[in-house]
This record gives sequence, structure tokens and C-alpha cells, in this order.
Amino acid sequence: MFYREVGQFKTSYAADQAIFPIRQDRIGLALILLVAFVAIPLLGGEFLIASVMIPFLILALAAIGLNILIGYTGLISLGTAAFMGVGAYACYKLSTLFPQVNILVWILTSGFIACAVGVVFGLPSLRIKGFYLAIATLAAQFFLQWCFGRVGWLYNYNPSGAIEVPGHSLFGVAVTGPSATPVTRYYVVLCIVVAMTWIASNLVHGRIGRNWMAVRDMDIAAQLMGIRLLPAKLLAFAVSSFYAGVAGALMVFIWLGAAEPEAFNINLSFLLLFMVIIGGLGSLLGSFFGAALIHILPIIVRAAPNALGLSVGSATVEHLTYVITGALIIFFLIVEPHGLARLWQIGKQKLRAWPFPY
Amino acid sequence: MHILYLIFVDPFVQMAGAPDLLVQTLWEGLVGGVLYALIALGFVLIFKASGVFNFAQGIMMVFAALTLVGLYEKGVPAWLALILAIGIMYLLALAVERVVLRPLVNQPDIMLFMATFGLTYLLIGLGEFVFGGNPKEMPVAALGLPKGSLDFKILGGLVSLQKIDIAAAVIASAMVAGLALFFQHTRIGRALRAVADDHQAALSVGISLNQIWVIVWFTAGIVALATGIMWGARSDVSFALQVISLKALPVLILGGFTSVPGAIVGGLIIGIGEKLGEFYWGPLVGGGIESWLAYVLALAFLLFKPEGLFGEKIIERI
Amino acid sequence: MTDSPQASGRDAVEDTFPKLLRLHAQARGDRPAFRHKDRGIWKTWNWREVYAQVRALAHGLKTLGVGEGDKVAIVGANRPMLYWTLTATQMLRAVPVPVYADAVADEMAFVIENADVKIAVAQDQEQVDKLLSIADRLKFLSHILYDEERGLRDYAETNLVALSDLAAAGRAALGAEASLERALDVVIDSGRADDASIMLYTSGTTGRSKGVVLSAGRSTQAARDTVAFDHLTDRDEQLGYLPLAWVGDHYMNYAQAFVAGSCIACPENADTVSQDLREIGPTFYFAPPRVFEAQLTRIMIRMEDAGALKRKMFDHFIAVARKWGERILNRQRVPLPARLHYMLGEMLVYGPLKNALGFSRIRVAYTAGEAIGGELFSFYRSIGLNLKQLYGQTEAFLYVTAHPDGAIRADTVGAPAPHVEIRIADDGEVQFKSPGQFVCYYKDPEKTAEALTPDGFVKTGDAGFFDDDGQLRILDRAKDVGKLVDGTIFAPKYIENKLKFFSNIKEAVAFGDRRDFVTVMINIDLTAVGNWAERNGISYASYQEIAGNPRVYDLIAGHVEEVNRSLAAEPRMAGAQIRRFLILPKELDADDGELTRTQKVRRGFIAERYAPLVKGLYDGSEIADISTEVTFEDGRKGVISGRVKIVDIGQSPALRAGSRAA
Amino acid sequence: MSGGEILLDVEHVSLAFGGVRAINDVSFNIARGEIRAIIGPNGAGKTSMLNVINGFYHPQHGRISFHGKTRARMKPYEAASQGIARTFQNVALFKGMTTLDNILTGRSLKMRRNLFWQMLRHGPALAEEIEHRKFCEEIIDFLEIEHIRKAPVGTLPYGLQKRVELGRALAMEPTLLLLDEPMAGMNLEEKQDMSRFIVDVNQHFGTTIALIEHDIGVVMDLSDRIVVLEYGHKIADGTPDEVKSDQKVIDAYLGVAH
Repeated sequence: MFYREVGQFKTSYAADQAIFPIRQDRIGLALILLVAFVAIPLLGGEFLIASVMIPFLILALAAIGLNILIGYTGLISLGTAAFMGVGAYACYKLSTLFPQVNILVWILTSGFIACAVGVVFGLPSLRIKGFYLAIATLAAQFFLQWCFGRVGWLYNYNPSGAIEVPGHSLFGVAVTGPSATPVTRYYVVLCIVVAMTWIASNLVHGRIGRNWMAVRDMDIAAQLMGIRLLPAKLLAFAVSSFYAGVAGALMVFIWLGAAEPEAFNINLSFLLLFMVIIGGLGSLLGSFFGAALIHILPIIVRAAPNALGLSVGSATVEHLTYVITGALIIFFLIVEPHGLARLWQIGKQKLRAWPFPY
Repeated sequence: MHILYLIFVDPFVQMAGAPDLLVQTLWEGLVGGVLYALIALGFVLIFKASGVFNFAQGIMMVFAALTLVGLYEKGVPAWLALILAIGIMYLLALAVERVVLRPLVNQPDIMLFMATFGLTYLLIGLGEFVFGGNPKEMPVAALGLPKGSLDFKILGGLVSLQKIDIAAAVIASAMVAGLALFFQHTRIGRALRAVADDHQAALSVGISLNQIWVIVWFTAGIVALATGIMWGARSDVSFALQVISLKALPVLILGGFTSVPGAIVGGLIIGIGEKLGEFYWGPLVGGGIESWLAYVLALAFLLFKPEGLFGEKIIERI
Repeated sequence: MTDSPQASGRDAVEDTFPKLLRLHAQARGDRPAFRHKDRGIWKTWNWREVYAQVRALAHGLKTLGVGEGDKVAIVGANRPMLYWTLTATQMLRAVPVPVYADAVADEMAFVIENADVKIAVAQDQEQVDKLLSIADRLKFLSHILYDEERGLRDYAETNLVALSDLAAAGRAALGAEASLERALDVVIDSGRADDASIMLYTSGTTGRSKGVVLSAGRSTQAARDTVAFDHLTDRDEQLGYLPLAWVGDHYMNYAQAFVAGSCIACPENADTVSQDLREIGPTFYFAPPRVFEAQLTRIMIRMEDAGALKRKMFDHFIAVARKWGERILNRQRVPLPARLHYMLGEMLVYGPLKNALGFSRIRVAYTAGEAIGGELFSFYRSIGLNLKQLYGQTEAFLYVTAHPDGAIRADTVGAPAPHVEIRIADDGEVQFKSPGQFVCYYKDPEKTAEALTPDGFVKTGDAGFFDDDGQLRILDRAKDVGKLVDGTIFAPKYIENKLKFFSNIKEAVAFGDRRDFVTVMINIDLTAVGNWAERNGISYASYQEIAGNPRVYDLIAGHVEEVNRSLAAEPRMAGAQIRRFLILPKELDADDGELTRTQKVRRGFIAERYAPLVKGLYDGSEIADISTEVTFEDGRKGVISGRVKIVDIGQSPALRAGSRAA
Repeated sequence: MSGGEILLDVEHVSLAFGGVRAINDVSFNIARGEIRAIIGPNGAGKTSMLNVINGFYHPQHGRISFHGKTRARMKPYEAASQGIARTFQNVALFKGMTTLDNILTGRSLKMRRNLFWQMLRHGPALAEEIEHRKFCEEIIDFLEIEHIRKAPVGTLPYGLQKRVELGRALAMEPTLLLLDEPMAGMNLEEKQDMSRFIVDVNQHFGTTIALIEHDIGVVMDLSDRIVVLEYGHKIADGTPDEVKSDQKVIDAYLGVAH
């Protein structure tokens, strides 16, 4: 309905290959960024920024990582949380060993460490597929989680067994630790997430992305195109774990401020998986949708009864959330296997074809 | 050098030094293994018949047990609670067939796999929502299961076997035997086997696919219930058991997704393996390796024998 | 030959297309001149590039011996390269002869032979093969040039040259030798207003097709007038998708673009035209009525599948548009609420609709060729598309009349175009003098003489009349127009068209010449009537059966009365209302010789073949028997016979002009 | 043509799955620039032969030399990099992608830009992307599939999918193109188009083609030489006329199929 594509013809391949070829889409994107960078910090309350936006963005980042693995390359992983953990603990170690170094450097570096670990656990993916691989990644999940708890060196032998984030500042502004204001932390996360999303979209729209999808859709034919499965899959694991690692580091350093091994338990892995399924396999946008839904759902479930004047125990809320999430998964798999992203696509198509139905 | 000694020599020295402890550990492992095997068994049933990789099998176990205990705590006599629990497992089977399998039939397996994730969450949420999240105690006595332990003075030491464990072992074996007979000698059983091979065949036996699914899921439910009771009797009933129930997965990889004997052997291997590992090697790395040993075993296994011990070889056609 | 009197006093410096091209290359060198969707993107050339390219081609052609007065045939779809070759030919004062790309080898042979073509330019392998197949019959043909190399690389023929190579060679030569450049400039300057600018062969509905010779001065002059008339500028974009050989394309796209400096976009290929139309979004658009008709049908069909709510909304706003749209477009006074209502509609329906059709940016759209249905015409206008009609001929270099902005009506073809002089001969034939008026038919003085009146007016062969507000109405081919016994003008085609505007009526054949009153035979449109029958629970086994169904008769009778009403509204026509009609039991079919291959009814033939029915129509009988031969799909012949009901229709009182049935 | 330089040489190849013998001591060669057909009744081992040639299966016995290089166990992607492309009996397109992207994957071997540039998708990476897009557009033009350029292949009619798959193979600029029943399930018109394309590919790009096809008419028209397999054995090899007149073939195949 709002689309006026007449006259938007492409005179160069660069323009034709653009990720947002339609002007109206570019405008929309600009608006979203404007809201994210200006409106929310200005108008958003502490709760919105600290308890909604920051976690949402971080989870979305991790979801993107997982989506690259499952959605684009077709490799199921149940170990994402563990890889996030690797990022978190790596960042913790590095930043405590060399406190003077810029924290952003460490956040990214820990991404690379997670990346390395990811590759190791990705190796089996050549021999095995589908559920087998899923189970194999469980090994990563449990082994790494065990390490976080048992290898004292990782948490500097804190008696509590947890890791607390020391305060770090960036250009004189506190970005981590108690003294950091939500808004600053929000900006740090936002910038990183935007940048990494941009990179991810570049990857999936280029040769590498095509190779991944080729492997996903028909690995036999992919080999015939000269695509070597192992490198392609390992690269997917690497990139995926890198995203997870950075997300993990952000999660501890910017969001929670402290964490125990339990923070990276298998449930988180599941939740991320759900974000990807509900959001939409093979869609970056979907990762954001999924993250939003899964993260905001409990908040709503918690808020809703109060709004209705009922009081519900936090336990009940948790249980309800479980039920709803589970139901949603099944619902989406049946009704729209490609998740919210596909629904979005369909809606968009309808708007483009308006007033026609197709 | 020393480390190598600690890894490759010392443990065996210990075993030889205290055979009674070894026997005790083996027994512990055996019982654990039996229960793993049971979970895996329910799983194999479903996979054979409906090709669904039922991730929720472990949760079904906890859910079944929780229902039983929950009802009991609500004042329902144990025997009735048991029957009701069975009934609920049947309803569950029906629901799953209606809500999950039927709409998703002909979808890629991976879809169904993920659907069972949804099921997992649904069951956890539901169970806790209805019966509360706090750990519960299995009314062993009320269910007429033995309590206490048998102690043997052998090998210059004391080996004590929990009666409940013995019961578990016995019941488990009984169930396996029962299922075997069921598969071999009943019409439905044969139908199920047929389905595993190809769906048309099943129809020829005169049972609709949907019925078969219900039956299989129900059977799996009962197995889950029994397993749940056993686990529950050994530790409290709560969704903390979920983590244990996931152990069934490595078992499957060892045993192969489609092989009942595989499930059993795999279960025992894992059970015993991780107990021994934990007891003799665990201390080297600060213990707790039980939580991942099974998976790493499985992983190692995958790399060399992806189809499992007894699973059929997968030939990729082009 | 000198410029036609009307043109005198308005002569401009650029009286040939090459000169215009040069002007644009200097005046607006960076503005886009041509686009072509090729390999997935719109390759674009600005006027400077085009000028350089054309010069290169021109020199290349020169090296092949093309000189003043030589003929160069151009065969193919709309491709920039072909347009350029056309200009390059004109640059050498030679005469381009575009040939219909879908012409079969023989037709092609006729044109090329008749025009003494020296060099033929083909778009691709397909055309080249055609040309080669007839080459031996063409004594003058020295070379065949081609645009798309695919499949032609390993052809043995030595006189086969790629345009790209020719251009490259030309460019090199010009680059090397400044003298050649100057030589070329001299040729361009020497181009004169009365040079033959192009030869367009009129498709031969009547006898052999004739090569209409148009002069450079007149062509440019005519184009200048209409460009001014419609305010075209170098900001305008056009889609060149109509046959090169048709005056419509050559005028609307080529001539006007070269005068206004606007941009011509060539679609990727035939099956992507509508897509490409959407992408380019032309600002000036020309299409025959059938295109608009098909378009509308598609719209309605697609809307059928829309949800109930959406369809309601659509219908609602379309209704609003029908009520106010045209008035708003004509800048008439409209109450504010209606205006707002329409604006809402623009946002929800018309805007998106035009977007979906690729019409969003159209400033002026023309239709011509056949009569267009009032419904159809006003639909497009009501949603804000400035659609106008024009009446024209190849002999006039298109424009004779056109709708001036603000005074647009479906039932007229508009007022005389600028500097066009029109008169109605005593026999009702429309005759004109126009700026673009043709010079002669090539090598055919008699025909030329026939076409012109002694005082230099061109006979259109169409009968028509001016109505009160000075707009021309075309009735029919003059020779078909007759008179009733009482002397009222009887224009069968005019009546038949009015009938055919109803979707339920496929064909209509009107009788009345030298008779007491008008009667018609009607062919129902099976798909339309079939749907109607379905909706009304009427079951039928055969065409014959449904054609005879009384309720179908009622349906059609309704339409006929409608037509009578609108005829009654027209003083000259009121007397020629339909008195009786019948529905034919079989579809008129070209295979049975009842229609021409171009689907025009052959009235005479039908009259004798269905003599009993005609008799029945006039002897007042209620039914008539007929048995006639039919050819089935598979070519088998068969005979169908049956009784046909004949129905009388009430006459509407003749109204005074002014109130008009749309 | 068959006199030309030998491009691919298959010598005494035998292949068995478990106990089942799919190919039994088959030898034949493919000359550069020819169109070579492999025909035979179902289960004759035709497809297996193609799979052996491009490295999906590894024969237990026999040797295969391509470009004169004799190979041991070659992986499919190695075959690809050596210039062997292939289409499948039942279309094996990347369903999730558009026609264009499918064809572009055919270029991935030729794309060199590393991860870093891919991440930016500007400068060299974009330049490379565009350069290969151009190449693919030539193929799209060649196969006359402009109108489905941006359509997801999953939604296309079968005939077009086959065409896209051919396009994807051509994007690799192969020296040897293996076509597994390129015309299966096509109507007459589609078959004619496809035959035209195959001939054009062979003539204008000089691509050597080996094809399996059931439509004998097509095979006889298209191919320079024909190998006939039956139950994994080679029963005839030669020009269409020779094969046509070969009694064994008539009994085994033509008699049965037609």
C-alpha cells in the first residue's frame, strides 16, 4: 500500500544487488535506526533500556549467530549457551589479566576465542548431520559448562564460583560495572549489534552465504559446485560461535554484571534455538523478532495479571512462560515453519501487491 | 610422567585394591544404565514407528512421575494415582498425535525434532504449573516397592544393594522382555515393526498410521512412567531430573536410533562407564565429570561409527 | 515538394532528426536518451553518447555504400541499436524502412523488394535467417547487418556484418581522420526539410501494403506541434514497446523523443514488458484500446481473489472514482467532502493500483487505433490516469485529431490537432490537411492521387461528423456507411462497437442499409455469459443451447436497449436505433470466412450465408430456421441447424443532445 | 568428432554396493568436443557411472583418467575444480534460493575474495560479485530465463527448474558436462528447447557433453556416439547408426522400451 516502486529501476548491478533495493525499505530501516539511536535513549525509561532493550539486543546477536548455523547452513546446535559462556569467561580472564586494555578489544577477542572453541566442536559436523550433530553439540554444552564450574583458573578461584565484572571505562565513560549508566551500556551494545548485523548480512548475501545455503539445501549438489563441505561448515561454526562469544561477553559485562556457570546452562541454548525457530530460520531479521518475542514474553506474562489486578507468583509466571513458549514453537512449526520473518515477508508482499491479493 | 601414571595406572590399582568398591560402583552404574536404557527404549519405540526423534522422551518420564506423585500428594491413593497417571500418558499420546504429528506429517524430520522441543517445554511448564516446582518424594512404600538395602560381605568388603535398585533392574528387564514379546507376537506389535520398515505395509496390516502413533506414544509413556518411578524412588521427583533424562541421547548414539538391544547395551555402557569414570578418574579433574562424560563418549563414538552399535548403516543415495 | 502551407512560418533550424540529435547532444548531452533493460539492468545512454554512436554507425553505413536516397530496411523489436541505425541512415540522407518483426518471409520480401532496399538491418538470428531465406529474390540487397550476435558467429555469409563491428570501425575511422568527421557534419547540414525521412508500410488490410513516404521537415514539424500540445520535455520517459514499423511507435516514441529530448526505454523482451513498464514508470504512454481492456480485465480477475473486506473497499472507492474522478481530473468544481473522499481513495486504491500497473508517473496517455469503450475509457480516467484519444493515420504521420486537456469524452476522438485542417465531405468522409501529411506512396502515383483530393486534402476513408462542441466523431469506414430508406445515416460499425462494449457481446453484425430499420445479429461472449449463467444457476450443454436461452435473450435485450438509449441521445443517430435482434447459434469464425484474419466481421458474406435469418429479421417473424456449416477446433467440418428466436426492441425517444449516456 | 583427442577415459571400471554389482568392468571414452550418450534400461548403472565419473562413488576396480591425468579417489569438489559439471535426474537445485543465486553458486569456485572483503561486501568483493553477476546474466540470456531471474526456484515449474539447473552447471564453465536425463518429464516443446540448448552449449562453448536420456529419438539426434549399458555391462558402443543396428541393443533395449 505504501510501496510506490514505479520508476525505481536499477541502472547498475551494484544497485540491483543492494540488500535493500526498494526505496521504501531503506526509509523504513532509517526510521528504525533513528528510533534505536535517538528516540529510545531520549524517551526510554531505565526499565525499558536496562531490562528490555539491552538483553533483547544481546540475545538477538546470539540468535543471529545460531541462525547462521541452523538457518543458513542447516547445522543444529544445542551448545550456543556454552559458546556464549566461553566468550564471557574469556573476556573475564583477559580483562582481569590486562585491565588496562580497552574492554571493547577484549570483548571482540573473546569472540575469537569462542570462535576457536566452536571450530573444535564443529569438527564432527562433517561426519554427522541432523539430530546426531545436535547431540554432539550437547557434549560441548555440558563439557564447557562443567569447565566454567570446575576450572578455578577461569573464575580466578572466586570462592563464590561466580565472575564479577570489574568497572571499565571507555574514553573516560564507564561502560561496565556498577558505575556505568544504562544509556551508555545501551549505546555500546547497540553499536556492536548494528555493526555485527551489518557484517552478517554482508556475509549471507555474498559468496559465503550462498555456499552455506547451498550446503543447507542440497549438500551433494553443493559439492558439485566445487564447494568443500568441511571448510564451509567449519566457517559457519566459527562465525556462529564468534557471534555467540561476543554476545556472551556482552551479556556478562554489559547486561548482568556478574554470572555463574548456570547462566550458560542448556536452557539458554534451548531458548536461543526457539528464538531462531520462532523468529525465522535463515533470516537475520527473524533473529531479532525471535529474540524480542522470547525475551519479552515473560515480561508480558508477568505484567499482564498485575494489569488485570491479579497477583501471580513468580514461579507460576515462569511455568506459564514455559507453556506458552512450548505452544508457540509447535504452533509456528505447524502454521509457519519459517517463523515471524516469513509472516513479515508475506505482509510486505501484500503491501507491495496492494490492492491485489498477490 | 606422573600424570600419565594417574590416568593409566593408578585407577586400576585402586580397582584391584578395593574390589568391593569396584563391584559397588559397577552395580551403581548398572542400575543407572538400566534406567538410561529404559528412557532410550521409549525413544527407540517412537523413532522406529513414527520416525520422530522425540527429544521430549526424558521429560515425559519426569512428567509421568510428577503426575503420579502430584496426584498422590493431592490425597489420591497411590494405586489410583498410578492408574490416573497411566490414563494421562494415554491422553498425552492422543494429544501429541492430534496436535503435533498429524499436522506435521510429511514435514522434514528436523521439523518434528524441533516440535518435540516445544513439547518438552510445554510438559515442563504444564507439570510445574499444576503440581508446583518444588521437589517431591516418591511414595515408594505406597506403591509397594521395597525399601532399604541388602548388604553382602564379599571380597573383603561390604557391598550394599538398594532393594529399590534391584526392583528397578528386575522391572526394567521385565519390561524389555514384555516389549520384545509384544513386538514379536501381537498383531499391533508386528504392525509397528512393519511401520518401521514402510508405512504402506502397516496399512496392509489394517491399522491406521494414526492409531499406531498413538499406541507407540502411549507405550513410550508407560515406559516413561515406570522409569520415572524408579528414578523418583532413588532421588526426588522434579524437573532437575531433566538433565539426567538427556543422558538417554548419548545412549542412543551408542545403541543406534532403531535398535532395542542397542538401547539396552548402550544404556549399560554409558551407565557403568560414567560411574567408573566419575569414581576413578573424576577426582583427577575435580570431579563432576559425570555431567559430560557420556556425551564425550558418544561424540567420540559418532566420529568412528555414526550409525551406532546396532543401527542400520545409512547409505546416501544420489 | 515544399512544406505544407500550415507549416510555413514555423520552420525551425532542426528540420531533420539528425540535426535534432546533434542539438540535444549539445544542449542536454548528459540527459538520458535511451535505456534498454539488458542482462538484468537498465543500460542507459545519454544524448552525447547516442550522437557519437549514431555518427559511428553512419560512417560505417557509408563505407557499405549507403548514400542519399538509398533504402535501409530495419527488422526487429525495439532495441536502441536499431533506433540508432535508423537515425544513422537518416544522417546519410538515406531512407530507413522499418519492417514488422513478426512479418513472415514473403511479406518481408515484398516490402524489401518494393522499397528497393540496399541494406537490411536485423535484430537477431531469427530475423537474419528470414532475410537469408529470401535474399536471392532481392537484387538490390547488398548487406545484412545484425544487432545480437548470439548464434550468428559462425555463419558463413560474407555480407553479414555485426552492427557493433560496423560502429567500432566507424568510430575508429572518425577518430583517426578529422576530415571524415567534417565530411559527416557536411552531410548532416545538407539534410533538407523535404528529404524523405522514413517510409512506413501500411499493413495491407485493403490490397497490397503501400510505402508511405514522410518528409523530414513535416515529421519534425508535426512532432513539434504535438510535443508543445502535450508539454513534453527532456524530463519525460517513454517505453518503446510498439512495433518499429508502426507509425504509432515511430511518432510517439522516436519523433517526439527526438523533438522533446525525452528518453526512450526499451523493454528486455516481449514477456517482460509489463514488468519493465512498472520499473521504468513512463511519463508519456501510448497503447491501443485492447491493451487497456486486457489490463482492466486482469485487474478485475485479480481482485476476485481478494478478501471480502478488501473487495468491498475496492468497489467502494472505484464507485467514488467513477462519481468524481473524471471531474477532478478535468479540474471541474467538486465539493470538498468528495475531494477528500477521493484523496482517501487515492491513498488506498488508485495510487497503489496505478503503481501496480506502472502508471504512477504517467502525465499523458493516449489510445488510438480502434474505438474504445466509454466504460473502459472513463475507468482509467477516473483513477487519475490522464488518458486521451486521438484519431490519426500513417498518411497524416499520425495526428489528425486529439483530445485537448480538459475537454475529454469517450465518444469523440477530440478536436483537430494543432495546425490540422479538417473538413467533412458531402458523403460524410473526413478529409484533412496536416503538418505531417505524407508526401506520396512510394512508386505508386495512382494510389497517391486516389488518396488526395484535387485541392490537396487527404481522404481518410472514414465517415464522421463534428458534434456541437467541435469534436470529431468517427462513425465507420466511409464505404460501409449507408442510409436507411428514410435517409437517416446508418453506420453499422458505430452501432456494432456500442454493442461490443458490453462484455457479454463478442461480435455484432448490424443491417439496415437501404432498409426501413436497423437490425442486428449478436454473438454472445461464451466466457462472460458462461460466468453469468453459472452465477444465475443456468445450466447448458452447448453454445447453441445457451445462445437460445430466453434469459440470455433478456440479458442481451437489456444491452440493446441501453445502446438504443445512447443512440437516441445523438441527434444524427436517433433514427438508426435497433429495432430487432437475434442471437446467432454459432460463433462467427475466421475459419468459416465470417471474420477476416484480423477478426473484422465480413458483413456481406454473413448477410448471404445467414440469408434466412436476415429475411426473418425483416419479415417480422418470431423465429427463423437456419442450418449452416461450421468448422470445429480440430478442423473437421460439420453442419449445425436450429431455430433462432428474433426479438423486437422498444425505441427510445430521441433526446436533445447534451445529456449523454456514457 | 569421435576421432578427436580423448578427454575422459574409463577403463575396466567395476562398482558394487555391498553385494550388488552396479557396474561391471565397463570401459569407454569421451572425446573432446563430442556429445556422448549413455543409454540403457532402468538399473543399467547409467547414473552410477556418472557418479563414478564425478567422484561420488569410488569404483572398486578400474581407472578413470581425465585430461590424461589418472586419478585414484577423487572427491566431487575436486572433479568440479577440474572442470566436470553435472545435472541431476531429479532436479537438485538449492530450493531456498533464487534462480540468480543458484546460478551464482556455480561461480563460487571462481570467486577469490576472502572473508574480510566478504564481510564488508564493498570494494573488491562487490566488484567480484558484479563481475560474476555479469557472467551469469549471459547464461540467463542464453537460456532465456530473464523473467524468472529473481524468483525462488522452489516455486518454478519443473521444465524451468531443469533449465536453471543447466544454467548452474554452465556457470562453472565446465570442460565436461554430465547431464542425467535432462529431458525427463518434459513436454515436447520443452524437450526441443532443451535439445537446442544442449547443442548450442556444445557448439558455441565447445563443451564436451555426456548425457543419459531415455528418449531414444532425442539421443539419436543429439549424440555423436552412444554407449549402451545393460545390468552394469557395456553391450554396445558407437555412432547412433551403429548402435541402432546392433542386434544386442535392439533385443535388450529398443525392443523393450519402444
